[in-house]
Amino acid sequence: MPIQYYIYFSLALFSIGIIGVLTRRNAIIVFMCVELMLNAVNLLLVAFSKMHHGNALLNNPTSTAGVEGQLFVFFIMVVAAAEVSVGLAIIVMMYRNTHSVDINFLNRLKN
Amino acid sequence: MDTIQILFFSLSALALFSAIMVLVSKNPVHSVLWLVAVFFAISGHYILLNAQFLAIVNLIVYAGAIMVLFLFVIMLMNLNADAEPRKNWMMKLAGVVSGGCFLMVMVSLVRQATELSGKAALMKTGEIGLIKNLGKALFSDFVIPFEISSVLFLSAMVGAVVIGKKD
Amino acid sequence: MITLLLILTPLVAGLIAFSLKQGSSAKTFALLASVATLAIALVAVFTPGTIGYDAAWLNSLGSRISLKADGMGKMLSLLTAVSFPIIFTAVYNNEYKNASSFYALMLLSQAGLMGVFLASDALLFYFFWELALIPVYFLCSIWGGEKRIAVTFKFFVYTFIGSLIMLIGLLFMYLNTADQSFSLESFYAVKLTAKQELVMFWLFFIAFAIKMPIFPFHTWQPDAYEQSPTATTMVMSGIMVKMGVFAVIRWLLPMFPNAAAQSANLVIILSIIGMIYASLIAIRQDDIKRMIAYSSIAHIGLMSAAMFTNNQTAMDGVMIQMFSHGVNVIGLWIIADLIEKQLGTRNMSELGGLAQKAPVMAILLVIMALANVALPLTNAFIGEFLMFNGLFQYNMIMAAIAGISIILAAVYTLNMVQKVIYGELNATTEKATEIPFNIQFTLVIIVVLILVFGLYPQPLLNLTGDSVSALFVKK
Amino acid sequence: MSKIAFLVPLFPLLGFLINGLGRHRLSKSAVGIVGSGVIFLSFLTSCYLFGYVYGAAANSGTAPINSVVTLFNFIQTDAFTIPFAFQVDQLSVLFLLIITGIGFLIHLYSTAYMKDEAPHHFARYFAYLNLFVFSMLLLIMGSNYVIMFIGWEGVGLCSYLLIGYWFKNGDYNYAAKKAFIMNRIGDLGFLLAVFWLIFKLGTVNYTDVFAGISQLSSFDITAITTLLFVGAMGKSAQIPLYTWLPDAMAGPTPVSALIHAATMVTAGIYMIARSNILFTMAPATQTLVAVIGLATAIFAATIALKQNDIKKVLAYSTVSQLGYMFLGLGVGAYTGAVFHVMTHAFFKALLFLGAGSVIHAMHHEQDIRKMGNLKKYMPITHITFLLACLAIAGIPPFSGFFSKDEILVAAYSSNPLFYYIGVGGALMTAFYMFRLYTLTFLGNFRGTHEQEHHLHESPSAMTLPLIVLAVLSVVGGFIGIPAVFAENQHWLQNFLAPIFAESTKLAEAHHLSHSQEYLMMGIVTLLIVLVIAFAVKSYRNYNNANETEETGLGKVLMNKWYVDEFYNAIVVNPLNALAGLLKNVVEKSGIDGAVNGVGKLVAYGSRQMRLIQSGQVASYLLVMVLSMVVFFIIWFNDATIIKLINKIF
Amino acid sequence: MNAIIFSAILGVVMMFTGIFTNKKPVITLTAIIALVVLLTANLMNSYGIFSIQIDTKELLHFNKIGLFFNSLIIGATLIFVLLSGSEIEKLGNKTADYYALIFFVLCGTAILTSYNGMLMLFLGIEILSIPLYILTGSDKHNLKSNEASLKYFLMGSFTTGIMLMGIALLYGATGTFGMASVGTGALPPSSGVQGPAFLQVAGLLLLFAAMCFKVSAAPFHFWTPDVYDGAPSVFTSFMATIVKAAGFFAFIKLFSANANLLGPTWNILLSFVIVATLLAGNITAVFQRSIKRMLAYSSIAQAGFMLFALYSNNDLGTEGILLYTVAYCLATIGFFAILMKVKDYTFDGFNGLASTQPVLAFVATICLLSLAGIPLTAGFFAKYYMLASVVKAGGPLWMVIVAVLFAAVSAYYYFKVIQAMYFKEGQPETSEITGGFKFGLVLVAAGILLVGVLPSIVLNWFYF
Repeated sequence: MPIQYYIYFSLALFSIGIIGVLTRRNAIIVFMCVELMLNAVNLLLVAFSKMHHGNALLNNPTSTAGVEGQLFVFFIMVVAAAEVSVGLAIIVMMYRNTHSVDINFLNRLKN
Repeated sequence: MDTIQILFFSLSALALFSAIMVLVSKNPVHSVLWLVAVFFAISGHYILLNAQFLAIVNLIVYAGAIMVLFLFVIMLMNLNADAEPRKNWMMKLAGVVSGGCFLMVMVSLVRQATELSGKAALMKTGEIGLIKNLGKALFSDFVIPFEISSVLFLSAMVGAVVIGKKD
Repeated sequence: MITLLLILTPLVAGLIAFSLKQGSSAKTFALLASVATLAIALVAVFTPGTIGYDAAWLNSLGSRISLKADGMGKMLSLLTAVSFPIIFTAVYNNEYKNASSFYALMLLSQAGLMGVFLASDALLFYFFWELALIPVYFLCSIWGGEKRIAVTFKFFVYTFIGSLIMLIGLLFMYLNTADQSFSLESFYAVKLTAKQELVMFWLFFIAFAIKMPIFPFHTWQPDAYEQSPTATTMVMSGIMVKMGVFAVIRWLLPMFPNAAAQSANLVIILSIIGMIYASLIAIRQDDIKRMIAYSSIAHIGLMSAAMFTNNQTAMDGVMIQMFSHGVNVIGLWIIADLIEKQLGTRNMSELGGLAQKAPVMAILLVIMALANVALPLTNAFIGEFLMFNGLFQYNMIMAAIAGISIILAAVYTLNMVQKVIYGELNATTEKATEIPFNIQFTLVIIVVLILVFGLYPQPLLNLTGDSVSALFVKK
Repeated sequence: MSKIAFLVPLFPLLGFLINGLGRHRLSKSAVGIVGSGVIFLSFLTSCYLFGYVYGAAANSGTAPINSVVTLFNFIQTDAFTIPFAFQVDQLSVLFLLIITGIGFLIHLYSTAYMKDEAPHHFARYFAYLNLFVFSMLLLIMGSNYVIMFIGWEGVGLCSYLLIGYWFKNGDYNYAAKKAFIMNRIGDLGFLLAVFWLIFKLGTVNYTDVFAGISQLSSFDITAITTLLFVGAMGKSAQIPLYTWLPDAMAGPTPVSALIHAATMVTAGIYMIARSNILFTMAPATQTLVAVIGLATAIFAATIALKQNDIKKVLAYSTVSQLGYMFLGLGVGAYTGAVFHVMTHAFFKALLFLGAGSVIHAMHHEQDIRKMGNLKKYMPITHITFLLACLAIAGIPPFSGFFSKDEILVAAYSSNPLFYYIGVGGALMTAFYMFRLYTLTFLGNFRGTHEQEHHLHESPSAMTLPLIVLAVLSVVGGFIGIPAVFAENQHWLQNFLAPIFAESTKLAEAHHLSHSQEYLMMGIVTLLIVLVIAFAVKSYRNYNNANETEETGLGKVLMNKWYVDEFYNAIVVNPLNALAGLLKNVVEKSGIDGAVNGVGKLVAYGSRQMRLIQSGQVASYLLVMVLSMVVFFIIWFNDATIIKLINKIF
Repeated sequence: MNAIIFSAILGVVMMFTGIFTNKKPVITLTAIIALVVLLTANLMNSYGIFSIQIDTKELLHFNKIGLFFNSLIIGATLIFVLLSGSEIEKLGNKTADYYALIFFVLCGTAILTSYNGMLMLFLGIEILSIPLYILTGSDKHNLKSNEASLKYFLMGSFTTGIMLMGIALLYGATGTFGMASVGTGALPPSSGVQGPAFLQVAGLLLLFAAMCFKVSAAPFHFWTPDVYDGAPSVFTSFMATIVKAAGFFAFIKLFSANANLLGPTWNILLSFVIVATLLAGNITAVFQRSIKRMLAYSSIAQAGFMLFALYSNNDLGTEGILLYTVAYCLATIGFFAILMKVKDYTFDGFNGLASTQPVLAFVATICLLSLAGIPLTAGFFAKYYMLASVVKAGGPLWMVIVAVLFAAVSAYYYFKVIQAMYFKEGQPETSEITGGFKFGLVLVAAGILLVGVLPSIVLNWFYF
């Protein structure tokens, strides 16, 4: 597959994630959109890793080029998991205090 | 158009559609479910790219663990469609427009990127996505970050306890 | 070593004064310390030749603790050293809350001023420049008048902007020195392109112009003088404004002779506008302090114009005038303070007839007023004569226009004299009494200085002659 | 032995210090003795110097006596040196004599005139007087323009102090201030001339300046002399800077005498006479001097015609007489001008002291309409006053005749028109002086009964100076007998010849034929006598009752041509308005406003900026995303942007 | 490596301390000891006396500057705990956990000072950030704290997404996650020197934006005021100084290697960011009524100055950022320590502090003077080096002048506090102040002054 396709696709997903973050007001959905962005990045990384791997293979059949890209994805997932646990804890804490997860209500702090 | 292409486009279409549905669904539970659909589609992509390990992990960690956690929280809070407050059209429009701008700029950029011409992702073949290879790399070259991510988890754990625990 | 002592004595004394519990002992201590400084300054003045001190400081930066007292430096440290005992004596009767802090800050500002006048290292100079400012800021803000906070802050921000802009200039110069050093000589030796020189000139000049102050950077000054406690006002107008003048002569002119020559016309025109402008405003001032403040702006305007005429006589005049103006204006402030303390007003229209109640003060005030209008045989005449002479040789028309300020000076000064000491007594001035002895003493010293240097200015001219000729030999 | 010259100003200075510092301790008589005594000592020293100069002059022939006594270097710079030095020569000793001599008489007179003052004020008064004389002596004796300038400003200061002597009175203070400031305007001119000299010649010493005159271009000379003349205008009360002098009447009367007769106003004459060579080489300035002098002579005379204050009349008369002196200077009759200074010093001092005597007797009533018939009560005053009037009117053989005649004759040879106008002025002088005389001493007494009851002749300390001055007024003219009467008998001219030698050489001499001169003298004298007779007749039976409101020109004259009002309208008020504008508008709203505006702008910006901080996560993120988009746009259009940046900075 | 290992282990130790004891002072004491151990370990590492050597496969690279900087950070944390430890104790009963999180943050900073590739950068930043989300929200019943925490978390994770996208694009363009992926060949299209590397540029810009967010540079600074304001003061102090400094170090390290290859557009972009940061920080700070919020804005403003080091990218800049870190950390930690003792955080709350608490007022003044960059304080040399580095790098003079003018504006709000303390009347309420605390403050002030007079003591140490 031409790499551009993957890039376009990932960017599209990424942008949808951004749009979601910008438009939704439910903190959980916003957070989900962030996860969407991360997944777009993951896919892109895998695609690139395969691209570099493919290029490297042309010169050196035993090349493992591109493995770091996939490992990076792995670490992203690790981090995402950690973030989710903390993030959901924060959202729950917020909900306990305000009984709302609307981020537009978060405006005690301003100016 | 060969099978891979068909699969690629249909998976992409599914992913994009599901992603948009994540945004537009009023009910948070639906959003979660659409997101799971996205993850499945992406896992499909991984399989296409022969990144089997990641495909599995994606399903287990994301679609399985994380999304369940989300769902769990949403259900805990008993959020439903009515919980979503009144819309702010201006804000939404601005969000869509700026997100669109971002996409447009990036896409036009990639279109100009002549260095990418002729480059392609290796489909179906390639060993690096296999568990064996990844594991080898992970425990040799990437052992430091692997160990260090334990600190991350530790802090997340402590954090979840500190924040989540009622006192 | 003497130069170092000149700075250290007030500095250490200031730090000690902070710790003194009783205000009265701080007062005495400060007076003694300032007298000690005066003694050191006298030693310095009578030591022939340029004296200095040099020690390592920031080697990696190329900055040293390097002090140098040539004629001008000696003269200004003498002015500083003379002024402080006078000021302390004059305010001896005043009760300040937290007196020990007050006197400590005063001494610190003296240390800063001394440092400015003696530093021959640009970074050190900059340090002292600020060190002189900060204590004064606190002095004015804590012990000042009603509107003190806003006014002093304006003063502070104004000068702070100036010094920051100067800092850029210092940096640029430093990075262009051959040996990456802050020393005066290295700075003099920097070679810049014409455009760079011009930009640097203005960076430095703005800082100094704010300090002096030159029209149109002067608006902090009347407010600050009005609101500050008078002791501080004396320091500000008597000595601090000389920092700007001094800095121009010590740093600006030798560093950027070409740019100075190029910009001389503009600077001189600004100065002259300022002179006339300030004089006219002084005519309409009813507040005695503000009047003195504007009069001071006019006088400084002449100095700044004279500095840029590139004329040796004018520079001699500036030297003399720095000293004279410092002494004279302190005298005027002492009287202004006294009147305000005694009668509770500074409005000239509410005063009158003080000559009947306080004849000694009246006489002394008249003499100082005469010095303010630069009457011959007062010290100010010598300076103004030489400066106008230089200005005349630079440009006759400008000199003639600037000369109008001589007339205007007579107008506002005599107005002041008339309104304050002449005329009939009124309800306000009825309760006036003769000035206390310590103030008489200080004023008499000032008057003696006025007259002695008015009749025989040669010692001062000889003292500063080397600085002036060095300035012109260099060119 | 001119080394003792420094004593001349030193004595008055000592007197000033003793009286000034000891004013609370010394008794009045001590003060009087010290005050007058020091002047007398000065006078004696001056006499000695005069003798010395006279003797030396006799030995050296026509060469100037150049005896410069340097005390120390006043200002010494690399560019020039200004010595504190005195010059003793014919011109200065002559003035010394006038100043110390008449000054002494005035001091003496003051001891009686001011005896009602409190002791310390009395001492203050004498201190000022001494200082005045000191300043004037410095002015005269200085051997360079800067020392002259010291005295020049010094007399300005002393006039300020003395005019405002009664400092409780606001009007007096105003007058004092006015005198000082108007003088300062002139001083500025003087100062600029000094700078010009330094600029071109690098020296201000008379000898060096006159020697180096060839290095000056004619423009330089014209400019320098014009500027010097501006200085003289201020000091010697010429148009347009004369208005301070009449107002200076606010001071005690002896002070007026001192200012008008011996000191201060003659400074301008002295200065021009001293710089005669410069003026001679600047014909344009000379014409200016002559025209201004003449105009002042006439102008002031017209005003004097209608004044009712005894001192005001005398004051305008002084302005007018000074005009004559400048006319003399302008037409090159330097000796004549100096001569007139001298004779004028005699009779004007006499007139003022006489007036003082009258005022003293009248208990500070100065309005001549309320006097009359004083000759009955004050015979000595009357006689001496009459003699002075005759002298000033120019009746031969009184002193005024000789000096004025000399000037007028010189004016005629320069330009007959000057002569005719000058004669017109002389006639007016005769008229107003005798109007004054008549109203004061003749007719009926028009004051209150109480005043009449107290009328008395003044004490001898006052009358003695009157008598001395009267004698001088009568005979003083004989030191300058014109050539028409006796060839080469003009003692003064011969004495001063060395001073004016250069000028005389340069100026082409016009000589009138003797017959023509006799004719002119005769006609003028006749006319003056007629005018006097007319004046006496007109005012002999003056009565307050039949006084009518002045109209037309009379009113204008009474109001002094509205010059003060005119000055107020074109200089003082606009300046005040400008100052007010600057203070209240430009400074407050303009410059300070701009400074504060920056502060306000920051505060305003702060208020607006913090609104961006809306607290909404979505909007924060929106800005971030948009910024990234902008980053991309900047990066990929960098060429355009760089060009733009370069254009701006 | 010492620092990373020790901080991780000591973090766990702190967790367990909470299990063994409930006495908060003991916990704090343990933390102090642990910090001293950590500092010693790091110092030993930098002097090569006792350093654990692990083959990091070039993922981490330890150099002198990094180790030295890490020491500074740990030292600052030590001072922070010494001065403000008592404040941490006041926050709930999870003191030990907070300290544990602080140690994890230090682990993150240790990684950030030694990372040698995108992976470790990413992990470092996450290890740094996640504990901070928690610390921000640690005042659980305070809605402001909750809000700050959630805002910080949402924006932080969004930025993580942006950053990852940037890294991904860089990886796509260069095929590596190493430091070389930044810069090489990333010349702007106009330069014409090398073929356009669009992907790399795109990645770079996204990474740049993400890093700007972390150091709160405009226009990515919006989180800063809200989060700093909402977070418990004691952690604001921690975040604003230690964490931020580490972020800066990482930022500069990231872009300094190849920044000179980036060309003029890079400079323009950077100067815009700098000016915008100075503007946003300084101008907005002027109007604040709460000192804490003012400090948040001022920290943005300070970041603007620190960005100069990025711009100049020379020796002076590196020295400057070290000095700036020292000066800024000392002053801010000191001032926050005082702020926390005062009940009312508004300017009026400080009225008359000089008369009731002269020592506090004096030290606060020194801190504020240092923040404003007045000579004789450390802050002067910090700003001095920054300006000097830019001038030396030939940066545009207008930018320097703008910076200087904003420094003058900053004097306005800093001096407002001084004015309140010294020139206004009032009876500020303060919590109990111990002699030890005062002593610590005085030491901080002395340190500020000492560095202000002799900055070489810091720099010489840096050069050994």
